[in-house]
Amino acid sequence: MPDSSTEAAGVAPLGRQSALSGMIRPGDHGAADYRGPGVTITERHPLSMVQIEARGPEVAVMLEASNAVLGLRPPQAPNTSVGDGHPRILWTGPNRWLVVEPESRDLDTVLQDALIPGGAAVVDLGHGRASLRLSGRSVRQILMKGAGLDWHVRAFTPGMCAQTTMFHLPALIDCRDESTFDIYVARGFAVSFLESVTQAAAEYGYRLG
Amino acid sequence: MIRINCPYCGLRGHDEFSYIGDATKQRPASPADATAAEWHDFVYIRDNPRGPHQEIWQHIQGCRAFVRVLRNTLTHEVLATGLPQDDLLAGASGPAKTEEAKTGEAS
Amino acid sequence: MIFNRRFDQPFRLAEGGEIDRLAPVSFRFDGKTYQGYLGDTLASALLANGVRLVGRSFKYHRPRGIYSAGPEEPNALVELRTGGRHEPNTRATMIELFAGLDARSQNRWPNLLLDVMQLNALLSPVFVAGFYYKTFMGMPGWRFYEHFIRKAAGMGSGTTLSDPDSYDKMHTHCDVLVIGGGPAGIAAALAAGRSGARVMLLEESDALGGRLRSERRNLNGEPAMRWVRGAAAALEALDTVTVMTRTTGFGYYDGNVIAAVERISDHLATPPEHAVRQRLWHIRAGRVVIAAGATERPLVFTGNDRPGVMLASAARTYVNRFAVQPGKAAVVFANNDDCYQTALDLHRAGIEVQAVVDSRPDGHGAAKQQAETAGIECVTGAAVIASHGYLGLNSVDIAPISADGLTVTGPVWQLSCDLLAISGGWSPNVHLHSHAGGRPVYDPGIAAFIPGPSRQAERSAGAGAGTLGLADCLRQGAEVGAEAATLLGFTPPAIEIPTSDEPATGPLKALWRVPGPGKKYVDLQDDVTSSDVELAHREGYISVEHLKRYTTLGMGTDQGKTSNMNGHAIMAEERGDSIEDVGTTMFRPPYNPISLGAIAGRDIGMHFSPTRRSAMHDWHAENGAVFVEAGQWMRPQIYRRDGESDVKADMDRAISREVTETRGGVGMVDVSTLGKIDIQGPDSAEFLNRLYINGWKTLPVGRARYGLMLREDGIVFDDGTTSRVGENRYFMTTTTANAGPVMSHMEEYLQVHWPELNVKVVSVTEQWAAMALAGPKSRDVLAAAVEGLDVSNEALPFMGVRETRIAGVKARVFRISFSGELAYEINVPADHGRAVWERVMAVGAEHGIIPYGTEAMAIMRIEKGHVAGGELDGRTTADDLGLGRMSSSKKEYIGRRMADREGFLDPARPKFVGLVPVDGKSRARVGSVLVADNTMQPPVPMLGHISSSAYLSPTLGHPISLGLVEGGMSRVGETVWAMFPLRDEAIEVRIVDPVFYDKDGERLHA
Amino acid sequence: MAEYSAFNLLRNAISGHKDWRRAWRDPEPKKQYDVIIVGAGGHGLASAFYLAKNHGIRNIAVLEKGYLGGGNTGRNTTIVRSNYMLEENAHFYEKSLQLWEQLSQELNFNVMFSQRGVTNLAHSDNQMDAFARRGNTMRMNGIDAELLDRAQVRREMPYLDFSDNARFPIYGGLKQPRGGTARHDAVAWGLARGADRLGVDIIQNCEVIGFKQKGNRITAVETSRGEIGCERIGFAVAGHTGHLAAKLGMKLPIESHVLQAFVSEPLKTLIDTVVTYGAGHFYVSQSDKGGLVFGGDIDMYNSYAQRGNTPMIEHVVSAGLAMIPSLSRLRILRHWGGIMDMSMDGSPIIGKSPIDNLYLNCGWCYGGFKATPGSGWVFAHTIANDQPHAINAGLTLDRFERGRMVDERGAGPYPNRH
Repeated sequence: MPDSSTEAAGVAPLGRQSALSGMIRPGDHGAADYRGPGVTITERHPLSMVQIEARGPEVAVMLEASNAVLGLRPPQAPNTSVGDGHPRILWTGPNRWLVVEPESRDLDTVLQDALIPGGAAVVDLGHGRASLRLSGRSVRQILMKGAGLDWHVRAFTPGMCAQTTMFHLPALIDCRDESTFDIYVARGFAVSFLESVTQAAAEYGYRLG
Repeated sequence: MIRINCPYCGLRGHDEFSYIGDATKQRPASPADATAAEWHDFVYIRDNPRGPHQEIWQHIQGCRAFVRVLRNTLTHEVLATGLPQDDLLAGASGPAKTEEAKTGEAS
Repeated sequence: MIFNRRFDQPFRLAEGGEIDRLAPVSFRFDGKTYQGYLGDTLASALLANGVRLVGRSFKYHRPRGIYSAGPEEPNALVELRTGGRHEPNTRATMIELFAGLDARSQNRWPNLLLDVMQLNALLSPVFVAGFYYKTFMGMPGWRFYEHFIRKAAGMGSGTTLSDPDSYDKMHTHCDVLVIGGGPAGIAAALAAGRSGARVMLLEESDALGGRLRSERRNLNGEPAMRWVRGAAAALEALDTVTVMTRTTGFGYYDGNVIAAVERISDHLATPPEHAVRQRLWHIRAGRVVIAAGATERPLVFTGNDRPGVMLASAARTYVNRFAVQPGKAAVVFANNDDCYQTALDLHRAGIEVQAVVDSRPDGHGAAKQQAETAGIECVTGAAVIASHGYLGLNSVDIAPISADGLTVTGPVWQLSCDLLAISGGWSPNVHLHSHAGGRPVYDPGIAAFIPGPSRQAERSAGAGAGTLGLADCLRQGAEVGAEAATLLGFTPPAIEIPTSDEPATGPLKALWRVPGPGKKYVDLQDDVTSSDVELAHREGYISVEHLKRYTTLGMGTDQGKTSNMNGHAIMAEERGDSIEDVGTTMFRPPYNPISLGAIAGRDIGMHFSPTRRSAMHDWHAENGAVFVEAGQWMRPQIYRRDGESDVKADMDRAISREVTETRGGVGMVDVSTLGKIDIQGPDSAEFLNRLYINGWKTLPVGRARYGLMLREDGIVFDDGTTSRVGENRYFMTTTTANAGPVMSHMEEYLQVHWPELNVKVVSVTEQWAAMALAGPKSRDVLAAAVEGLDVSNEALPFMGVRETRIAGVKARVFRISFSGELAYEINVPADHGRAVWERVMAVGAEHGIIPYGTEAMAIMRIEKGHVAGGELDGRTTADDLGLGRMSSSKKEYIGRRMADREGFLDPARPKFVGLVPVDGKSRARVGSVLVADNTMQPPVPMLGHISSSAYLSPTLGHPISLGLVEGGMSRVGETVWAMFPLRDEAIEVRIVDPVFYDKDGERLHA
Repeated sequence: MAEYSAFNLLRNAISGHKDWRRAWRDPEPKKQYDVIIVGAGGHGLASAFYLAKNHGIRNIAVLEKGYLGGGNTGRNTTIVRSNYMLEENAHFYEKSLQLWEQLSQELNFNVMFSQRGVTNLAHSDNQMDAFARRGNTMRMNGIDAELLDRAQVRREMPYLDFSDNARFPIYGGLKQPRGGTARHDAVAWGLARGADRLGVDIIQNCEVIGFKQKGNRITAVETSRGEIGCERIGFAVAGHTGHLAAKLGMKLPIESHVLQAFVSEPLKTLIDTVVTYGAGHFYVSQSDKGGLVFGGDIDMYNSYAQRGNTPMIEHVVSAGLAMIPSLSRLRILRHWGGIMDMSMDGSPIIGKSPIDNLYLNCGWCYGGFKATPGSGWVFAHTIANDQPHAINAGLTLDRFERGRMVDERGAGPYPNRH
């Protein structure tokens, strides 16, 4: 919430500028066939992303507190994710999760207030990562080009997420439905990553926007 | 590609990991009391066997966990994995077994 | 038929074959235009046109023709395509014909017919194995002779043009991977595929079928290819099965990972738009069925290399699959039953078969009978002992040989022929099994090595396992495919095995060397003869590895596919040992040569390594920044103003301007690339205390401290400031270069060595955009930018940390300084980075704010005497850098106990100092070596070196340097010489205090 | 035995090469030797050769578990150079380079030592500075070095990527003109023949199984061909030193890692020098047969497997194409791995051991091939005199205890960073 001094100085609060601003050229590119582009690439922005982590006895406390404040319990199984996106919670490491939602509130503060008393660590990563959503019939081919996990429709199903290298960058990949994936990469690499994804997608045709 | 069973993430290619080294080296628990020879041993001396070797890898591109790996250095076969404090030769292994890891490479 | 231009192709049969006669294709070879059909290979099309001479051998430049019909081809190598797509050493037998194909012969001058280098052949008595080891030792030295030898060596030529095509990579997983789409592979894929397992079947050529494409065989009473097409359709119908043609599984690596190359566009003139040329596949398989087939061996006799001599299986391929006569009059020579089938197929194709020469004392069974019934003359107990012809075969000498194959036992007779089809038996392709760690074992029954016990989850089937009969191949393929699925927990249904009409065959009898004088080629490409093998034996190079290396046996582009077995067997005969005892060389990947482009995929050019951009990147670009790479980050080095170019004088002017205007007013630099780590938990202070050499327990909230960390061996690792931002929360910064390593270092100690510490760490480098505001007017600018924060010296003292807002954005302000000026670092969430940067620039405009780059930043830190990359070179200690006083003796920290070793305490260790030219103007370059005397001759004792230099300190008006010198600060005032012999420079420099600027820190604290 | 010469080659050509004799004998092991060298690779053979030639010790056996030259001698990328910065390395490698310059004549065996120059490319100002320091230090030590700017590199190697598409632009390079390549197998064979001619017994297919010790001395070696007595013993087994040392209860500051090497199909001469990429791990030269011989970094984990894995293969090839894009359509013919004994500071260990009559020659990391003659020369000196020569005095086993590491890269006790 902008404080009054800003208003007084006549300065509008600054909006967020994504790492990919100006880089997404809306339209169809590459070799799409009569079915249209094989994949649609959109940027998800602005997002709130907050990492929560606890140790030992703090964990149970944190899970309860998360449930209370988010209405959602962080998933116990490694490499799984829960939630419809408002928020979605992704497992990112032992006793560590990433809470993600479209920016609408100060999620960092909400979680700090709720979880820090129980000993958890809460870290705002909302600006540290860029996120692309890839969807379409060729999306798994693009994952196969970039990363070595088993992307078969039988093997990597909705509700699974994984951290791996994709096009030589660390990436967090979240399967939303059979042909939709959210991918998170470090903000600074976003442009390089988008270039790699679009190159890989060119043979199937891709839609940006 | 060596495929390493991360106790959390399941079977992953070794290119997701960073190799740390000999897992049998214990850092002196009481640094001031350790002799120069003990420090030398910890920092410089390696077991380096031809055959099963306990070593530490970090799943640096994944969950960032440090993983103890028992691997045959002659064949590159991974014989067991666990948490850093596990003694894999004793047959003990980490609490988080691979069964709960659903997203590994293995289908 | 209007399309049938048969008469342009004098050796093309009127009917049959898999070629598309409705699709004639014209192509060029050595500048001449020919015609073939879609479905041809370059080799079959050349043969159809009667072109027999296609290449020259490596050493003697012997005329060579087409020898095989597959990847084992040693002779018919051409340069394919032109310009950036130029590709040497391409096997004509593997090139699918396309319209406009342009190929040239290679390793000849001036042309194929008249190669002057064939004079080498006259000197062949000298050019035996290893001749160069025995000579060229004297003056004028090897480098002189080498020049001429290298001119003659090599095969095709490379290009210096860039490849216009692109490449790609894919990773996939499957349960059962079947490599090889011949009868065994098809059966295996069907058996495994019907179990529901995820199956992949790789086939190197353009279609399934393997040898069945080349043989006149029936399955279930119908032409075998009908069964193949049915099986292909059945596989296609299974949605868990993927069949990939034009795909070679070339390497079997750890973890049951198979690497394969898919040739997507090589059969086309150029790849279609957006398509790639080749794709590298990484296939992680549950189990692998290797059904890679076998390679036919030649026979080793005098003159066995002439154009017209061809593997019998290849001759059958040409007549059956391509409808091409590889000759008009043929002799067939073999040590096994293959010769009769070959003779029959050639006969049916209208080729006059002069004789079948079977080296076995008596021929065997049904096959021979069939041949004789067809009126073909069959001679047993005899051998072809020589061939004749200049640029191609025109006759052969035949003689009876003894039962042991060692001597000629009767009169020689000659037969005219232009085709000699030979077979020495079949060698299973055990390469992949061997890559997987398997050790092939010798099977005397087929006189070849077959796969041994498996070391990974693989099993061979079919000819690749040494199973040579068609019915057996099909049965074994199905069995091994079913077994693979079963082992993975699937339940494969039984599949129907078709019945074959293949006649029973008798055993072969090994014949490794045919008797008779003259050159008998074992390795055709490298011109290794049987006498070279004998010489290697005589000289003691008797292990197969010595033999290979001494004679170059098997070292050609065909990787010894047709030569290794014969060469090793001849060595065994020479040694009097069994073939098992002699063994075979290791098969190393790749199975076939693979393009570098496919292996690199898209990771070339700008994509060799990804780049990283800060949130302010675009602003920098729009404002004249010249970028420089720093650990993948693109950082502004300087900002050019209108009219400035990147010539050195302009760059120097810009650097000086940025320093002067910052020191005189205010400047801002993007420091987003510094590593940033968020540290939380009750044990955070204890953890920092162990990480850094200085103490952390007393640091209050809202304060920053400079810290230095060591490696466990006592050498300086990294430095940076860490701030206490909460009761149990700290914010660490690292150098740009060590951001990743420091993070891993901390995680390692927390997870491996000190799991008892309750500390959570996370990298927040990317979360925060960071900018350093420096200069005497920086406070004024900051005051104008922040909202509701008192930035006075009292309220925000040096090393103070505050949270505030800038234009409504949450920001952290650190009063720290790298430049030596009054300075602040502002961190804001990265998506606000550019806007906040712009805001600060806007409010700073009235104070004359400028952006500055890494060059100006470096000069200011040198003026201030801060250590950085040049000093933190992984060999220096805290003491060396004058930072030893930071270390706390009251606690234990990483590296402490290794830092008191004798070598660390040696007074001769070079230590950190400043240096200025005695003449006040000479520039002592970085990398200069410091010595006491500039007149000594090498080896000169060295005192140290210059680690950083400002070639002109704009602040001091003369060059300054930092360095390490023996004696360190105890030598202040002395002069030494900065030597730069690489540029013939010697500059006398005076040792001074490394802090050139504001020694008392008045500006920092102002 | 016939001298190797052009004249003898011609004479033998006339007689069908029937008169050439074995290049080295195949002797039965004797009961006792003055010196046993374990390992008939380049280093072991060179040690025996110089022990016999320089120190007059002739009763020497070189024991080899397989065939001679079958380890790293036959698995490297054949590069020879002496462009080292640190005192302890510089003089040693320079001595080695000087021995290379006369090796073919000394052995009467052409090892095809080709001084075509070795250039390391630099891709940043910092790298240029580091090269300047190295080059200046070399020059002050009397070793040849030249600092090339971008234009000079371009003149010498126009096939490198000087385009705007280069991810890491070339700033310049450090060249050692006297560096180059040699025919690796020939080095082993020439040394074997040379040592054999001085009476050294080279015993192949003779695996060391254990040791007999008396007090702090080794009295005999137990081998697959029986027990063999010795006065002094030297190990020159590269990646397998730790394995042998373990039989004596010794542990070493060494990790064994696999380093891959690659060769392309043969081509007409394209690259007439040795060049290394400074922004990724890649180095390349062209063999006299025409194959591009190239390599990169180790595979990063302990290994004795003599074979490597795909991630490093792809990295090396990508780096190669980043440096020379026109190689894209060339084909790789073979790749293989050698076992590097990576020491804790990246420099070799050559000198005495804690056991009185045992000498160690190990820890060569990537540097073993070029060190071959120098290593043999100083190891022979060390064994003969029971003390190191001045030029290997800094390369001792105890330097880690003393805090006198010889760390050219400044990477610390992490072998996969050297």
